[in-house]
Amino acid sequence: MIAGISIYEILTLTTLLFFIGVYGFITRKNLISILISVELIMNASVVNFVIINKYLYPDALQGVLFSIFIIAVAAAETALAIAIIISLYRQIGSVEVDETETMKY
Amino acid sequence: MDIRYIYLIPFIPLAVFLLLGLNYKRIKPSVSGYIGVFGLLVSTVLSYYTAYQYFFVHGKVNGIYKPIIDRHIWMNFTDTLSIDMGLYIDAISVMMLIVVSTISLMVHIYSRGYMKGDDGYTKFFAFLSLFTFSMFGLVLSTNLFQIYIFWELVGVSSFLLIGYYYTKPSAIAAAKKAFIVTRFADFGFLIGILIMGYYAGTFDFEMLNNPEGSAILNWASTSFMGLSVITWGLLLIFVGGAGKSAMMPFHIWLPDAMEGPTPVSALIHAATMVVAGVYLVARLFPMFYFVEEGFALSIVAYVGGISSLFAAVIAITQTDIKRVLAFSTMSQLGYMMMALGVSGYDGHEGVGYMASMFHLFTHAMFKALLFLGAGSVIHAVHSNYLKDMGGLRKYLPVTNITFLIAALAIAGIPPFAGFWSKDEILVAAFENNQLLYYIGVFVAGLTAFYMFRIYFGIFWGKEKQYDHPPHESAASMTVPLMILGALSVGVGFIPFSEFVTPDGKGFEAHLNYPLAAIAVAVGIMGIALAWVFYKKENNLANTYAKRFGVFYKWVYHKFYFDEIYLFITKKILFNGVAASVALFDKKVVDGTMNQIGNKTVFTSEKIKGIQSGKLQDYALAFVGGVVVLVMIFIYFRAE
Amino acid sequence: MDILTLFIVVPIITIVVLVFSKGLKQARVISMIGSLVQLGMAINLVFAYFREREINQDIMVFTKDSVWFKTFNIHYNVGVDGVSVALLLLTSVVVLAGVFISWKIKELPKEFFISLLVLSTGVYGFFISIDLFTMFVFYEIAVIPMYLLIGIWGTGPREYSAMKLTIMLMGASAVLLVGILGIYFNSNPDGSALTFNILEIAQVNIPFEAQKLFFPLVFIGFAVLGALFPFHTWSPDGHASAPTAVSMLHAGVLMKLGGYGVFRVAMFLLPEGALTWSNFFIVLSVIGVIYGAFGAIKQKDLKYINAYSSVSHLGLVLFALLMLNKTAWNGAILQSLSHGLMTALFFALIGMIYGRTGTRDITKLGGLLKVIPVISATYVIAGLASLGLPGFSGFVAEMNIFVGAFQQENPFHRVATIISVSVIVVTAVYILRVVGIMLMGPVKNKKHLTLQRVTWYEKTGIVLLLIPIIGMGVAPLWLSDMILESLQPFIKGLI
Amino acid sequence: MEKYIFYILAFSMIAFAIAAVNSRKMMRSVIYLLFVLVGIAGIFFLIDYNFLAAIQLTVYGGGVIVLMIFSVLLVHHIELELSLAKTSKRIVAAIVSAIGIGVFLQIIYTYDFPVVENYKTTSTADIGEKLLSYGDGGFVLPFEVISMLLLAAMIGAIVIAKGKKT
Repeated sequence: MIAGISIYEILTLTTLLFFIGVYGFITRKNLISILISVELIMNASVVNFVIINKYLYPDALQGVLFSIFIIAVAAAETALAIAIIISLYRQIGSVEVDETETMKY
Repeated sequence: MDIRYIYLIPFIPLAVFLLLGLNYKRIKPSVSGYIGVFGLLVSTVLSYYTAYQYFFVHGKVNGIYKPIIDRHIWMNFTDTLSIDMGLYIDAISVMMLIVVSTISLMVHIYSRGYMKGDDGYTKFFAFLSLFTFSMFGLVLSTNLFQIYIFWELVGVSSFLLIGYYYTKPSAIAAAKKAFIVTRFADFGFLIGILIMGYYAGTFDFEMLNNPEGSAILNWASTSFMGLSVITWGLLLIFVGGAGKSAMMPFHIWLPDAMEGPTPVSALIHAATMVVAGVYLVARLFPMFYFVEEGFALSIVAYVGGISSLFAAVIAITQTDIKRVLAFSTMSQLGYMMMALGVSGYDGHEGVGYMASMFHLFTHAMFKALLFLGAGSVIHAVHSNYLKDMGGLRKYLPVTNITFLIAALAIAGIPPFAGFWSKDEILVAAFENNQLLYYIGVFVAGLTAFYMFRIYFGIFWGKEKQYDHPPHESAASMTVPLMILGALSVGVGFIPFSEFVTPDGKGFEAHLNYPLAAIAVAVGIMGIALAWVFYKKENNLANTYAKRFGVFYKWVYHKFYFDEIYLFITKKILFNGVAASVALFDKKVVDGTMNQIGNKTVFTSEKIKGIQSGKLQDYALAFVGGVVVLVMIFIYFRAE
Repeated sequence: MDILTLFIVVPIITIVVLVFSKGLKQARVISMIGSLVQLGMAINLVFAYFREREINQDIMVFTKDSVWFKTFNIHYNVGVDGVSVALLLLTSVVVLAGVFISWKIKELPKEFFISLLVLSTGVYGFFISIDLFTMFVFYEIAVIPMYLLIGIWGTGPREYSAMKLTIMLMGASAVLLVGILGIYFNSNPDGSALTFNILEIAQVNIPFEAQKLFFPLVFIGFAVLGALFPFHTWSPDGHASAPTAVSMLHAGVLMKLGGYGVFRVAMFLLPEGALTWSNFFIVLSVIGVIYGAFGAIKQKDLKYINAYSSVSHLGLVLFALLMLNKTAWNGAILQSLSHGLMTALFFALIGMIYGRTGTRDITKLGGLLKVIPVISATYVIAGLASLGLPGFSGFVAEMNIFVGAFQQENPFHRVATIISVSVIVVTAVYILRVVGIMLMGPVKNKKHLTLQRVTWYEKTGIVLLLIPIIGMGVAPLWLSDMILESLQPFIKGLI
Repeated sequence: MEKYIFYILAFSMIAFAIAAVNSRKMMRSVIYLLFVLVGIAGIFFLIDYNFLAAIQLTVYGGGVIVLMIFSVLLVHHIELELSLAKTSKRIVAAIVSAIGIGVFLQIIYTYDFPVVENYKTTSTADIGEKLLSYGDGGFVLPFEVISMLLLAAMIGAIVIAKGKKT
C-alpha cells in the first residue's frame, strides 16, 4: 500500500491509461502505434490486477501471478506482432493500416 | 317401354366422331363419307322408330303423353343435388330427334358432294358427327345441367365448323365471335341454373316442370328487386337461350357464322342448333308459364317479336344470300319465341306452344332446304353475292324448283308447310297480344318480300358473265334437295296439335279462315312487290332505297350493332380493361415486388459501409457499444 | 416398408442410381423407369385406398408414425385420405410426362433429372405428411430445386426470375413457418405435450385470439404458392424462364401445394380464424380470378398467357376453399387436379412449339394447325379444357365450385360468386385469341412450313396428360365421390 | 513522501501516455511509452512488489521496447511524420473515451472497496513457490502453458519474420 493514496486514485490512473490506450488504438494509423496503444491498455489492466490484489487481498498472490503471465503473454504477443509487421513491410512496403487491405473480403 | 336403345342414337355419331377424329389421316375421304352417312342413317332410323314407339305404341296414359325418363347419377354436388345423365323422352324431344336426325342425314349426304376434294374431308365429317352427337344429347337431356353440358358441346362444334376454313381470317373471327357471344349468354344461363339449383333445389326437368311441384308452387318465397328469384333464374336461362337462338341483342354472331361451309350453315345455323334456345324455353315452359303469372314468358314474347321484326328489316337490304338467309333464320326464330311467349297451358290455350314447335319443325325443313339450295348455287357460281348471280334457272333446274318450294313455304303460301305453322302462330298471337299479332303479320309480309327478292335475284333477272358455265350439282347434292322439298310440302299436314301440347293432352286444331286469309294475302303482296322490283333488272329498288335514305343506311349496316359490340369489346374491354390490367400488373404489383427487392439491395449497399473491414472502426463500435451497454445496465436497470 | 414411405424411397433410390449414370441416354431411361414405378404405385394406391376405406373409417388411412426429433415432438407421420390420393396420382402422372417431355434435354441431363426428382420427392412427401413440421420440410425440399432448375436450365432472364421466384416463395414460407409455430405453441391449451400432428391438433381448441392471429399467416404462406393476388408476380416470370418440364411440374404440381396446404392446415386447424378472415381473402381471390383472366388477354408470350391463366384458375381454387362448404371444396380439389393436368399439358405443348419455332410470341406465329397438326390440335383441346368445356376435367371442377359457392346465401358471397362465374367468358376470350392467332390463319413465317412433326416421346407425354383430363371430364363420379367423402371431417369445424 | 512520488509518477505517466498516442514521430512515441512503462514499474515499487517491478523493467523496458525500436528503425525513416486520422474520427474516439472514463470512474467511486490496511512485503521466494506449487492454488500448470506459449511464439515469430525462401 502506498501511504496516503487510496485505491480510488490508483484506479483512476489506470482508467485514464486504459482509455488513452483505447483512443490511440482507434485513431492511430500505423501498426506500430497501434501496438503501443495495446501495450498501454495491457499495462493498465496489469496494474489493476496488482492493485486490487494488494489493497483488498494482501495475503493472496493471484493478482501478481496473473500479472506475470500477462506480461509474459504480452512479450510473446509483441514479438509476434513485430514479426508480422516486418513481414508485412517486406511484402507491401508499408505498415499503414489503410494499405493492409489484402486480407479484407 | 324399354328405352335404353335410345342411347344408341347419340352414341353412334359419337363413335363415328372418335373413329374419324382419331384416324383422320388413315381413313380415305371416300370411306369416311360413307361411314358418316351410314352412322347417321342408323341414328335416323332409330329416331323414327322412337317416335313411332312413343306416340303409337306407348301412347297416351290417362289421356296424356307422359315423359319417359331414364337417368343415372353423373356427379354429386351435395346429398340432394347432383348432375344426372339420362334420357327424357317426351313429345318435343322426340320431335327434335326427328328434326335433328333428318336434317343431319340430309346434310351428311349433301356434304359428300359439296365438300368433295377438300383437304379436311374426313375432319369435316368428324365434326359433323360430333355436332350431331351433342345435339342429340341436348334434346334428350333430363335436367338443366345436362342440357348445359351439351349446350356447350354444340357451341364448340359450331365453333369448330364455322372455323373450318381456318386459314381464312374472316372465318376465324366469325368462329371466335360465335363462341364468345354465346359463351357470354351462357354465363347468364349458368347463373340461372345455379339459381334454380339453389332456390328450387333441383335441376331436374321433371320436378321443375311439375305444376304441383314445390319449384312452381313456392316461386314467391324469395324475391330480389321486386321479382321472384325464380323469375330471375328463368330470365337468365332465357338469356342463354337467346344467345344460342340469336335473339336481340345476342344476334350478332349468326350472320358472321355464315363463314362456315354451307352445309354447316344449313345444319347448325338454320335448322338445329339455333333452335336450341326455343327448345330450352319450351322445355321449361310450365315454369315460364306458372311462375309469377308468366312474367318471364311475356319478356320472351316481346324479345321474340322485336327480334323477328328487326331481323326481317335487315334481311331486305343484305346482298350476301347466305346473310339474307341468316337474318331470315333469326327472324323465324323470333317468331317461334314469340309464339311460345303468347301461349297458354291448358288444352286449346296451348296453341302458341304447339305452333312454336310446329314452326320449329317445318322451319327446319324449309330453311335447311334454302341453305342447301343456296349452297348449290354458290357451288355453281363461286360467289355469295347477289350481284354475281342472275338467270340461273336454266342452269340449275332442280335447285330452282326446290328453292322456290322452300321460298313459298317460308312465305306462308298454302299448301306448303310454312303456311300451317305460321297460321297457328298468328292465331295464338291474335288471341293473346294484338301488338305482337300485327308485328307478326308485318314480318310475314317482309319475309315473303326478301325471300322472293333473292329468289328472283338468283334465278331470274339478267344473266351475268360467268367464268365457266354453271351446271347443276351432282346427285349427292340434288337428292337431299328433292327430299327436303318433298318434306317442305308434306310436313304441314301432320296434325301437330294431337301430339305436341304443353299439357300433353292434345287438341283439335282448326284453321282460322279470316286470319289465314289475311296472312296469305300479306304474303302474296310481298311476293308481288318482289316481282315488281326484282323480276326484271330495273332501278326501282335503288330508287326506293335512296328514298329511305338514312334509314336504309342504318338497316344496311344492321343498325350498327356490330360496331357497338366492337367498340365495347375492343376499345373498352381489350384496350381499356385488359391493357390496363396488364400494365397495372407489370408496373404496380410487380413493380412493388421489384421495388421491395431493389430497396433491399439499395439499403444493403448503404449498410455495407459499416462493415468496412477496418479493425479500428470495429474497435470503436465495440468500445462505444460496451460503454452504452454498461450505461444501460447501470443506470436503466429495471428494479 | 409401408405403401406411403415407398413414395419417398423410390425417388430417392432413383436419384442414387442416377448419380452413377452416365450421359443422357442412361439418365432419361432411369428417370423414366423411376417415374413409371411411381405411377404404378400411385395407381395401386388408389385401389388399395378403396379397399382400405371399406374396413377403415379413420380420417387418414395407411398411417405410420415414428419420431425423428424428440425434443420438439416432431414425427415422421404419414397417412392419406381421398384428397391426397388424388393429388399423388396427379403428381406421378405429371412427373412421368415431364420426363418424357425432357427426353432430349441437352445441358447437364443427369443433374437436371436429379433436380426434377428431388422436387418430386418433396411434393410426394408433402402430400403424405400429417405432421406439420415434416410437411414444412418437404415443402422446402420441393421449392429449393426450383431455383437451380430455372437458374441453370432456364431461358431469358433466368437469374432474375429464379431469384424472384425463390425469394418470394421463401418469404412466404417464412411467414408460413411463423404460422406453423404459432399453431404448435397453441396446440396444448390443457397443458399436455406440444404437438405438430395435424390430427391431434384438430382435436384441441386453439384459442380464438391465436386463430385470428395465425390464420392469415398460414393462409398467405400457402397461398403465395397458389398465386394469390397480389403475390402472384413470381409466377409469370418464373414460368416464362423455366424449362418446359419445370414449368409443367411447377404449375402442374407445385402450385397445388398452396391450395392443399390451405385446406389441410389453415382451414382444418384454424376454423374460427377462417370464418373471421374469409371475407377479406374472398375479395383477394376474386380479384385474382378476374385479374388473371384479364391479364392474360393482353399478353403476347405464350407462357405469360398461361401463367396468368394459372393465376385465374388457382384463384378459383382459393375462392372455392374460402366458400367453406363441401361442394365448393370438392370443386377446389378437382380444380387443382384439373388445372394441374391442363397447365402441364399447356406447358408441354408450348415447349414443343418453342422448341420448333424458336419463339413464344404469338404474333409471330400463325397457321400452326397446318404444319404441326397433332400439337396444335392438342393445344386446342387443352384450351377448350381450360375454358371449362364439358367433357373435360375443367368443367367438372368449375361446376362444383360454382354450385358450392352458390350455397352461401348472403349478398356478399353472391356478388363474389357471380363475378367469378363471369370468368368463363373472359377465359374463352383469351384462349380463343391464342387459338385464332397462333394456330389458325395463314402461316406467317415461311420457315415454319417445314417444322418437325411430333415425336413418339412427345406424343407419349401428351397422351399421358390427356387421358386423365378426358377421363375426369367424362366420368367424374368415382373421383369426386372419393374426395367428397374425405372432406367431411375437415369441414366439421366450419359449419 | 510516497504520496507525492505517486502523484508525480501518475501525472507524468498520463502525460507521457497522451504524448505516446499523439506524437507524430514514431520513435518518440516508443520512447514515451517506455516512460509510461517505467512509471508503472515505479508504482509496483511503491506497493512493495519488487519482483514484479523488476519483471516490468526487464521485459517491457528491456525487451518489448527494444524490439519496437528495432522494428521502427527497420521500417521507418526516423524523421517520418505519421499521418493522423480524420479529425471527425478523432473527436468521436475522444468523446467515446471520455464517456467511457466518466462511466468507469463513476462506477469506481460509487463502489465501496473493502480495503485491508497492510504494508506487507512479498518476497520473490513466495512468488516462486506459488508459481511452482502443484497443490491447492498452485500455478504450475499455467506456468508450463506459458512456457509452451512463449516457445511457440518464438518459433512463430521466426517463421513469420523470415518470410518465404527466395
